[in-house]
Amino acid sequence: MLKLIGLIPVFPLVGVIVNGLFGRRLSRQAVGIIGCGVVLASLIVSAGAVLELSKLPPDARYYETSFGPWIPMGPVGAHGEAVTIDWGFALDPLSAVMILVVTGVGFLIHVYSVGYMEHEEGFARFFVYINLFMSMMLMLVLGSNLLVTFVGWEGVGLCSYLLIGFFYDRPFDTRTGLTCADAGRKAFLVNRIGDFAFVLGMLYLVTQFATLHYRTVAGAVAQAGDGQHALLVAVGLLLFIGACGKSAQIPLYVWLPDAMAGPTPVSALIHAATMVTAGVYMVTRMSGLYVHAPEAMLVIAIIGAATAVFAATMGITATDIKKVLAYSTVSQLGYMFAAAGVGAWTAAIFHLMTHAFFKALLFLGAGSVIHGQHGEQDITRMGGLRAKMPVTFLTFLTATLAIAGIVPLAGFFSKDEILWGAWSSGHKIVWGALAFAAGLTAFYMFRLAFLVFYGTYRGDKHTFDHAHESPASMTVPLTILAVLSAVGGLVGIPAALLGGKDVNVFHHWLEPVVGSGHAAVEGAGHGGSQELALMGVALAIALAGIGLAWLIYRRNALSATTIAGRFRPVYTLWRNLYWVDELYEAAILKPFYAVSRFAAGFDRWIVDGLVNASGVVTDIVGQLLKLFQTGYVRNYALLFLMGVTAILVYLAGR
Amino acid sequence: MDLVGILTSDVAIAVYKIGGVFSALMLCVSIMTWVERRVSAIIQYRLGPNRVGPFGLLQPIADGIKFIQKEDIIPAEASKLLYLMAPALAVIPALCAFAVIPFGPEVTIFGKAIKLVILDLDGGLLWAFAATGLGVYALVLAGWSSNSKFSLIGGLRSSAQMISYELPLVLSVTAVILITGTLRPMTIVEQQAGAFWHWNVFQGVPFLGFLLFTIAGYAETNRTPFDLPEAEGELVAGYHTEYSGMRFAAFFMGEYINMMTSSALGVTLFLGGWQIGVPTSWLPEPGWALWSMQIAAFVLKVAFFQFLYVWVRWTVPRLRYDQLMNLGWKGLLPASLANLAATAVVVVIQGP
Amino acid sequence: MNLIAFYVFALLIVASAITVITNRNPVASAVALAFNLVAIAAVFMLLDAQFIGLLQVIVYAGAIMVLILFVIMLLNLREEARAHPAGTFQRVLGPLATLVFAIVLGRAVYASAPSSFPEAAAGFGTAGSVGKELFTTFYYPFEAISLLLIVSMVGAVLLAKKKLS
Amino acid sequence: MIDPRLVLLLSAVLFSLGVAGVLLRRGAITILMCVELMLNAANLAFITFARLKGGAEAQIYVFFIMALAAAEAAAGLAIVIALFRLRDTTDVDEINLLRW
Repeated sequence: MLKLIGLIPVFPLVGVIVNGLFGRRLSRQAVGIIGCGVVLASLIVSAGAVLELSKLPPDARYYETSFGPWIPMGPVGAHGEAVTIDWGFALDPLSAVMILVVTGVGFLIHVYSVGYMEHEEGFARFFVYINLFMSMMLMLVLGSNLLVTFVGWEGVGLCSYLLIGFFYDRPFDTRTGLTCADAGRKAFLVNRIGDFAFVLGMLYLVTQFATLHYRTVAGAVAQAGDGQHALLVAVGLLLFIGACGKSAQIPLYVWLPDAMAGPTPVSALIHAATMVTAGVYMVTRMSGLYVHAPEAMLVIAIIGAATAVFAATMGITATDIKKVLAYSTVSQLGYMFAAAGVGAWTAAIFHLMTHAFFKALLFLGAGSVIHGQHGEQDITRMGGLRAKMPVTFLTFLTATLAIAGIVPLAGFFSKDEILWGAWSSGHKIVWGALAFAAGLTAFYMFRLAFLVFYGTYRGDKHTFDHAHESPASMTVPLTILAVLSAVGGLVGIPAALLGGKDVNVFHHWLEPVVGSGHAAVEGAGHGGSQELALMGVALAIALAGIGLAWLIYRRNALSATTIAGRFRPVYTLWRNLYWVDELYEAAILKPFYAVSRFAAGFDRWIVDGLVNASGVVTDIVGQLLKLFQTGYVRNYALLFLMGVTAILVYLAGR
Repeated sequence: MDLVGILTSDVAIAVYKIGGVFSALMLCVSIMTWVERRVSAIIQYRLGPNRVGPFGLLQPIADGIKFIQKEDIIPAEASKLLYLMAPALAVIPALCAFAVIPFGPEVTIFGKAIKLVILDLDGGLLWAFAATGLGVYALVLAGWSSNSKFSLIGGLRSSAQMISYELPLVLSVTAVILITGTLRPMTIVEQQAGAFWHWNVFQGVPFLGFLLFTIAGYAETNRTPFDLPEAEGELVAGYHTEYSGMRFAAFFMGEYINMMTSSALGVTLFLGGWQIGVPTSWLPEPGWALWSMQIAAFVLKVAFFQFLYVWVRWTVPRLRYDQLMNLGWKGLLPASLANLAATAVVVVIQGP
Repeated sequence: MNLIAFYVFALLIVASAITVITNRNPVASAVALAFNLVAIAAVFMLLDAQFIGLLQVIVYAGAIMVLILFVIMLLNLREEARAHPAGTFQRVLGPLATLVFAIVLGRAVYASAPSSFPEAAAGFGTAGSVGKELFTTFYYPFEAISLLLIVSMVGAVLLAKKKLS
Repeated sequence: MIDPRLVLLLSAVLFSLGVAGVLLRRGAITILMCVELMLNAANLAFITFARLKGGAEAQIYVFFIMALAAAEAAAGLAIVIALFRLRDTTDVDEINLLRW
């Protein structure tokens, strides 16, 4: 099925067309079947293609196909080569991981959505959008060059916008008075900043290094002279800014918490499992470039680690169940970037995959909780739902343990690989930050779990009485994802844990793609005991976080309010999200408005003045020419004839 | 140049042919007036004119004398020139159209090869259509110049009707041209030599074309059931209400000549023209015997159509005006287009 | 003989054209124009363009002129008014400009041609030779013109329709 | 033999008569007819050139002009009818406003 990979993004497009054109007339059942079916088709083809790929020898695991040339360019780059950009699609181990995650998790979430969206207006519209998203996401990961990826990149951005604003007429955030449509617009606009940098990066790349194709980037960059090094770093940073926008890193993370305005399956699919990881995927894809630009990598590592800590702190004080998870997502994405920044590419993708499993699960679980309580999202108004929703509770707990990094769940292995990567490559400060963030993660996740599922119910009694477990279409995906969250990490067990026995399947799978960038980590890979010790430390930190949460929210040994009172400035800071939105408003929007007002004035008086002046001149000329406009057709004919005669006389006299 | 030379020059031969055809047509017209009256009488189970000469055969001459004697009235408010011109315009194009109809094969008289057609043009069919197309002016101008409401409405009707029915007429002929590959009537007739199943009408698709041609031909000649321009029940006598005497007769002459032209064209295109319709081997050597047989075959075929015209006139009721237009634009035109398309497909499949 | 015929037809053409532009009765103008067109067709045939000549009669005289005549009668147009609201300007300058134009144009075209025709090529002006060229070299223009006809037909129906109910 | 220059001269005269008609006449239909005169003058010139050059191209231009004239007549007459219905006249001097 390797030859069919070009079709993978096409299947969901079929769903878009069918549901888009006829969705209103079809029954919900039919819409659901079409919407899920096309994704299943993609999943099957993907699985088949990956299976076929895995049978090839590791170095030959690459297949590329093209729908034809797209942009033929003249001579570009230092050597003046003619470059043609194709509508190319490529499958290699890296994109293989991605398409499996995207179609697999995507399919589960589609099935879940059938249950979750059951009672909502615009059922067909939802599936149109989400199928379009699948199509674009698959194009993003399958693109054989940056430009095709960029098409998918923009496509998923569009779908994200559409889906965040899906309930476009409902209010979203009472604090700021945002509607869902506003939230969508915010996401779109913030992404624009990143995309602009992305485009600049691409343009520099293609004009200076004459390549956009992933296979040739590394080679082209390696040939770059010393004079081009600064440019190379610039390209790396520009692309990273693009990734920041899409993957919600400092300073462009602000849209992701607001993106929770969308339906919960959307949050799970787009804003946790797939789209937001596109940045990580892209940076990993470009690892060949980044290894030649260590300065850019350092920046990535720092931003990633900072985001991991920063977002985790905000997660601690959030009270909206989905927002806690949103900050958690930002934080985990920070992890991935930190991993990429220190050169642990495999770890980044590994964490990407495990995160997709457990974060999707968390969101779907949250969705199940919300669904079961008819839309309640505030965790301070929940509690004791363990008995009412046993499946949701168990799966949610699995995911919580996984994200907290408890052995042997998925999160443990991926997180420790990142930590080990940071430590072994000598970025001790990054390690420290990430380890601290791990503790925070364990704390706020268990805070969430305790507040939702344990204790007594704090909302109104009516809602609690009617709280119920979700239908099978929702719980089955939850269960499958729970299994994946539990065992998904086993594909990447570090050698150190098994006494040096190397069974790290995942690592070897990705080696042909990112092997070159992995050298630094590889060299330090033999410090077995050191690695084990670090694992122990990380586990201890995580357990400490869990313990603290247990003390505060389960035992009530410590009062959350008291602690908040003691550290009031910090609490206020966190509660108000560091006033980042306000800061942006003051620092960027206000000056922007001022400039706009000036421009408007300029436009009104100077530009319009010129236009009006030309109008006045035209008017005067018109007053004169009016004398010729008698309204009699025959007069015009006569003038016409005189003109023709004049030309004839001129031509004859020449 | 001696007298014999002058008498056998090309110009002289052309003059003979023109004279011959003209007098034959005029004779036929007068016979037709008698035939029409007799046949209609027989159809209606009465006698018809039978007093003047044997079987009333001299009746047309009596009619002619009567027409000439009548007063030639010109209405006071009429456009005089156009009023006088209209009857002439009815006859002249009708006669012109007949010029391209081959009424016999190429014969040899006194060692001179003569084609029995007045004008052997490469685009002969176009000539015929051009001439019949001009026939409409007579009706329109007669209607207009009489300055009478009945006449005007008759003239309007006729122009609308003739424009409408010219389309299916020409389109059905176009289908035949696709098969024959030439516009020269002489060649078309020669292609249909041999037994009668070689005639175009029996070549499959053209049969529909023949039907369409016949129906549209009736409309083009303003004959019943399409004689709305002169519908006497509504318009007194339509476009020739105000005419009298020979001018009135001229319109009838034009109508009968048109009928004959239309029949002759149909015979030429679909029914083998002057071909006798038996296998060539049964026929005698080219000579006077064969030629006269062939001319007779042509005359007989045309005569049959003339009879058909009369027959139809007294059996089929007149259409209402909207029915006429509906039939023309929604019936005959699509049918003739389909016929053309079908013929084109057949031609493409069979090859040229 | 051809030359005599040409002069006769040329005279007819000019005379009928003058009738078209001077007779104030539109029907008379139209009939004169029909004569004019037939005479022009005759000149075409004198110039060996037999096919186009016959087409000229069929299309122009047989269809377009009948249509014009039909519309004149439908609108029941009578004599045209004599007054000249378009102004003395028009009355004086119009004929003058036309005269100058005619002289310049006549001189120009008179100088542009040789004094005799070459021998006509075999098959010149027949339906076959024109048709072959039309459906090969001029195929796309032919399709375009057919499109134009359809568009104008639809437009005419739409314009002349009484009211869209 | 016919002198081509004379034919062209005839065409020029015909064209000028058409122009004069457009300038002098007031009935919309008459003006349309004068336009037909001009088109025919052009046709005449085309046929003359066709005969001079010997090819079929110029004859095809005439063919196109005929088709064009048919289209023009159809559209033009429809406009005249619409106009007549609206203003009860076909006098172009009465129709000197761009609106009604």
